[in-house]
Amino acid sequence: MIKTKVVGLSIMASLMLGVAGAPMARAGSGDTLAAVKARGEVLCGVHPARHGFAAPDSLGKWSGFEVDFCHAIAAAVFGDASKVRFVALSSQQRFPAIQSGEVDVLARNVTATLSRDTALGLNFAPPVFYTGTGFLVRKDDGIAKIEDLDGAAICMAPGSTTERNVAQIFAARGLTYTPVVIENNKQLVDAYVTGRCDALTKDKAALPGVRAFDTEDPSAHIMLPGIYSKEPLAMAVRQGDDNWYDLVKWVTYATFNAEELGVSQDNVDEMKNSEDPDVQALLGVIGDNGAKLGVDNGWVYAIVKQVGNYKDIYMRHFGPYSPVALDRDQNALWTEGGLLYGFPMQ
Amino acid sequence: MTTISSQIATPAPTYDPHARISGTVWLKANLFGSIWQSLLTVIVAAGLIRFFWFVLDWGVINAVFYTTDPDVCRAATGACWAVIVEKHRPMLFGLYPYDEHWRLVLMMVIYLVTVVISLWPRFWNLRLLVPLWIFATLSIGALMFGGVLGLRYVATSEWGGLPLTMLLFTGTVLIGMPVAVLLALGRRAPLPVARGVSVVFIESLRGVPLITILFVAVNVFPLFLPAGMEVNKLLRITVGIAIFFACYQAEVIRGGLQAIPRGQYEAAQSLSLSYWQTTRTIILPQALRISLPAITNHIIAAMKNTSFVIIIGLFDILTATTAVMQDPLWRKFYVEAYLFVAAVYLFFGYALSLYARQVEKWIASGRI
Amino acid sequence: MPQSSLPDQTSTPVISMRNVSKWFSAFQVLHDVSLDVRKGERVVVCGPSGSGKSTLIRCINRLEAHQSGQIFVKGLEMTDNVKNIDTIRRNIGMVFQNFNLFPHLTVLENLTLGPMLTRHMKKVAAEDLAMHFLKKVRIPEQANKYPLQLSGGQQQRVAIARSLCMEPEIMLFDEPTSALDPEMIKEVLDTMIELAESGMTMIVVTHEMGFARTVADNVVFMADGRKVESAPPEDFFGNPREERTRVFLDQILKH
Amino acid sequence: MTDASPGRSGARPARNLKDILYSESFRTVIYQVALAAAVALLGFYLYQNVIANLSRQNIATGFGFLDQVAQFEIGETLIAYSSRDTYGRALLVGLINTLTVSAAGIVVATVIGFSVGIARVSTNWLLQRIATAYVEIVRNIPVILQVIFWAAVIRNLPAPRQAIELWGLGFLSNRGLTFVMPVAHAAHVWMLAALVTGIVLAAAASHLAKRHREATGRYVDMLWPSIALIAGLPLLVWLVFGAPHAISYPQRQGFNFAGGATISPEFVALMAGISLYSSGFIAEIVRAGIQATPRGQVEAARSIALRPRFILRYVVLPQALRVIVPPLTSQYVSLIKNSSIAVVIGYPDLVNIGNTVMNQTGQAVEAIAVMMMVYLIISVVTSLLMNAYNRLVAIKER
Repeated sequence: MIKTKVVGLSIMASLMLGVAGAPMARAGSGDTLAAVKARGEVLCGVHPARHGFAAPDSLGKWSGFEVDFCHAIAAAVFGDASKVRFVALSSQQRFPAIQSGEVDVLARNVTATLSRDTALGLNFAPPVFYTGTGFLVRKDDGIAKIEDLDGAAICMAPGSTTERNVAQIFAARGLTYTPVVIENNKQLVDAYVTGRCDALTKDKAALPGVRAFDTEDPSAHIMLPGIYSKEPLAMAVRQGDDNWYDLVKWVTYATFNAEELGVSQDNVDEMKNSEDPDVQALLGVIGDNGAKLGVDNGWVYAIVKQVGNYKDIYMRHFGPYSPVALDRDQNALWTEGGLLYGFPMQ
Repeated sequence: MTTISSQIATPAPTYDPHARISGTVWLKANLFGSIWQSLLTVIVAAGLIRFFWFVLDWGVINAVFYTTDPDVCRAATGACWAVIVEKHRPMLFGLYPYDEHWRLVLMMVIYLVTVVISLWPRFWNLRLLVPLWIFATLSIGALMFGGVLGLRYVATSEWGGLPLTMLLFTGTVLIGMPVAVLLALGRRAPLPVARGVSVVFIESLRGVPLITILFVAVNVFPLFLPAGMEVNKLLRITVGIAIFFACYQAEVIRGGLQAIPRGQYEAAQSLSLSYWQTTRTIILPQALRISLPAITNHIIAAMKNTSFVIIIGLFDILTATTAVMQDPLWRKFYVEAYLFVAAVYLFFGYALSLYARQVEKWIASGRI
Repeated sequence: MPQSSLPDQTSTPVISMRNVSKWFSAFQVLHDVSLDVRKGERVVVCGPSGSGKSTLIRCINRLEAHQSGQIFVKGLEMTDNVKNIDTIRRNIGMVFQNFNLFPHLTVLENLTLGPMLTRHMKKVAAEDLAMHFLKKVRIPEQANKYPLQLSGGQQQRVAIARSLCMEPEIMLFDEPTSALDPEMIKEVLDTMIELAESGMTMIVVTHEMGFARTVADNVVFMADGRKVESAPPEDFFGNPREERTRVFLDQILKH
Repeated sequence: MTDASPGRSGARPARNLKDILYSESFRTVIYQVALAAAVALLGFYLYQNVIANLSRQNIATGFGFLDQVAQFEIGETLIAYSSRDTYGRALLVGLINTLTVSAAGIVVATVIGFSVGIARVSTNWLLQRIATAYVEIVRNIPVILQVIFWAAVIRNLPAPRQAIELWGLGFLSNRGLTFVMPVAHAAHVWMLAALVTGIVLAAAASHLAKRHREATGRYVDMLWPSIALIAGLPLLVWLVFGAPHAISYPQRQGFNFAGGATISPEFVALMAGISLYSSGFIAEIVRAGIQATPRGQVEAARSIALRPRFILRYVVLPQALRVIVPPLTSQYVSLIKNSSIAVVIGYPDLVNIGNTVMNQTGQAVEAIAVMMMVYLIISVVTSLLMNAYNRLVAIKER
């Protein structure tokens, strides 16, 4: 029996090593766009519960900033923003899910980094949200800056860029901390709220949601000021399918450009009659942008009409009257001092 | 034959429960045999009384049974059972669309009725069971998925709560048992290659934690499929748990197979029965009867093991409860909520083991 | 090894073993055994324990595979050809020392299993057949009981009936009475005697010398895997040729 | 087994094709070749798919990532580790944490399990009932629920500032259990050495006493001398070093405690959950073991006037252990495997760290393979030890 166990062990070992040591070769690419069209819906990987970005309400309906970008893709492909199926993914599951084709696109707080672009076999669309590592702390702990966190217990999710950023931020300042790393988001937030940790670290943009929805008294918690790292959040697709990548990329730009050209959800029908050739090209009145991407020429019209331009989407979820109010800061158009710069759609 | 006869011969009871003994004799024998005994009894009884008083005090006298206002609970010194009343729907049904919860209730009724009927020997006849299961499968499928008869479509990613636990459990047993039987037969097969394959399979899966198998089912398995092919995640997870369960169950069944005397095979051979005929009519019926107690243990373990899906984010009853306990207003009453979930598991586990005991009695009396 | 056991009758034997040898790993259990059994012949095999007599008859329906020599049953050679094995087994019934009834099936189910599965009989027909043979072994009233509810003697009679339900031409008995209490031996032997009187071809491994004396046409004595002597009972008991036979008979008949 | 040695059958070689097709040995070979081919084909097919999928998407493969810098910190480490170490070392930290929490869990589970198991067969009816209820409850609640429950309990303890004080010896707070600890001193190493020496000497002395008894028939009680050796030697060393008694008391400082030693909440919750769960099974194993020694054995031992202590030592224990040890070992293995649910509450065990590594590198196949291999090795090693033990204690039967 032992012998057989050992044999089993070595067989499994060689299998695993064989898979891992296989030579790399580029193979033909799959056609995601065709697959999506055939299926009739876009499979969009989203965060299971991140207020402002993606969360199901008590009726099971998904809403959030990233959810809307999924809707935008569906609007572009089908002319119907509702043709999306949301797949909630934990941080551990997100990359295998996109790699294996379980989802067509990842709109799940993915920070675009070099190693993810290369080793993970991902392609990143332009960032839709610029943020950085943030810290949520209890007000009465008297923490005002990062140095005050020396020796603190800090709750964070495993495998996030945040986990690495914190290590660097603290090492650079010669500070120590105890990481409490929990994958399950509910357990993670619970650990902070109950006081297991002195600070909760996540993307800065995600913290107001935690404060608003998960704490008993939101005013008892504050976010540390300052930005400690670059976290450009972008939609990601598989490598090896350039057509699909192009579509996701231009859907992103389309929301930027619509805002820049003043085309919003409210006025899109009037703007269809605009004399401006840029607007005409954007809305498919002239040109064949849609055909080049393999979708209907009215794709941007569908996006703006059904989902909105970038500003519409942003204000819906982070506007001053939303629970997760956030200033636009870098997430403003380049014309307004922000970082959003849509490539020309010619 | 010895094995079967030892099954039938019930072990001699240590004491005769029907014998009338006087109370004092019983007390003396069981509680106050010696000074040390008596001392022990007194200490234990004192502790027990304190414990039960605490339970009564906390769980009944000072408890809040119904309120929608968490502050009422906070003010009370006892348990807040109101949290279960308030949150029972998300706890029991998870992410399933709120307006459609009635479908889950109906599903559970159909499920439980079907299972109870199937477990009753009186109804063991294929002309009843086959249509029943076809009806149950179809109606449960229709209720859970929707998309027919005007029911709204609900994707498997939105399933949750107790119905999900039930489906995972049922799927595990229904898929796992046949696999377990095949693996056990493989391990006892006259063909060395079949033995080798079964052994490697069983031992390598038994050597790793269930979590890693779930990781494989969720994260790695899709990579094993050709591009464009997709297997539903819930199905992958169910199959993963089922195969894990099957590897343990296979070892139990193997024990039963080993207990079958060689003469049974020889008698079957002399009647010119084929390998599969022998296995089906002679060997398996006996092996499964022999290993029934251990099989039951693993089936109960399979029910408990479904809770591991919290690690991969499936919304079974436990995951749903931890999620509900995120509500900052009710967070404090986690003990009550977890006790409720524990009670659900204890209830089903107890029901299963009671049934198993009944089956053993039926076997002993030759009814099945 | 002298070919003395070949009978002088001219009819072809239903069972013919020629120079059969068998090893259990390095240990040789059968040494060049040859044996012919004619239709209707009753052969009793006896010998000390471990002499290979059980192995001998188990080779005939291939519960054990022989490794050299040849075995013919009704002219068909027993090789590892699965078709031959199947045909031969259908023609041979076997009764075991420990009965080997199926404890999870009723007596009736034990009897109908073989006919239904291998002879594809209808259930009703198989049950009729089973009741017929249960009456023959005189326990029709036990049909719906489970084997373990019966006495040892009754169980062995059920086992005989089970074999008969396959309507074999040859019956093998592997020490059918040695697991039985003395008072039950008789009822089983009586059944066997009736069977013999009906003309069944039988090979019986047994220590019941009385049975051998009254029923056997031929008594075979085995020792150390060899066929030592084979003779009609009157010669075998009255005037054994070999010293080993004499010693054995002395030991077994003393008590 | 249906048929004996099919490989050695066949009195004579087959004569024609039909004979070959119908021969049992040929069929045996064919079935096996078919099965082997099917398994190999399936394996090859899956392998091909993985390779195709990985390379199409340009995903990194191989175990090279083990040498890359991890860039993340780990909350609890027993060996030196910083974010500049490699993924390989991070995984090693995780493995050591797995083994640590398992070892602690095994000790606790064994102590509770044996106590409850003995209570299960107690003649005291009340105690027996309580033990039974305990076993039924802890065994039938999913272990993961128990771990989450304990994690919640500990998180809901007071914050360090309001920590519960434990008789001046330590504090219980939502940061775990902090307690007094002697300040590290060179003497401690020597004391440990003295302890080991004491155990060795005690064992040797007992052995000599046994030889003496066998030679002369006179019994020398070695119980107290052994205790004296094991406890006395370290004590002596401690005195020689001048009885260093500096003790570090935990003090509230900043967010947490300074000084003393701390066991993290995750460790406590995980250990409590998995060990209580296992203790129920161990109790049943112990009960079965005790009941496996027939009464007649004890009576026989009494009839030859053995002292109670010897009855336990030479008659009851050897027989009970033979029944107890094999299932106990597999219970230990299952406890080690259960420790992997650390990932739910955030104790940095092998799976939790592996999880991070999987996320950072994106190499799910390799990271999961590493985890599975490690657990597989642990269980194989355990069963090897188990087999060795079984051979040692096996009753010689014919």
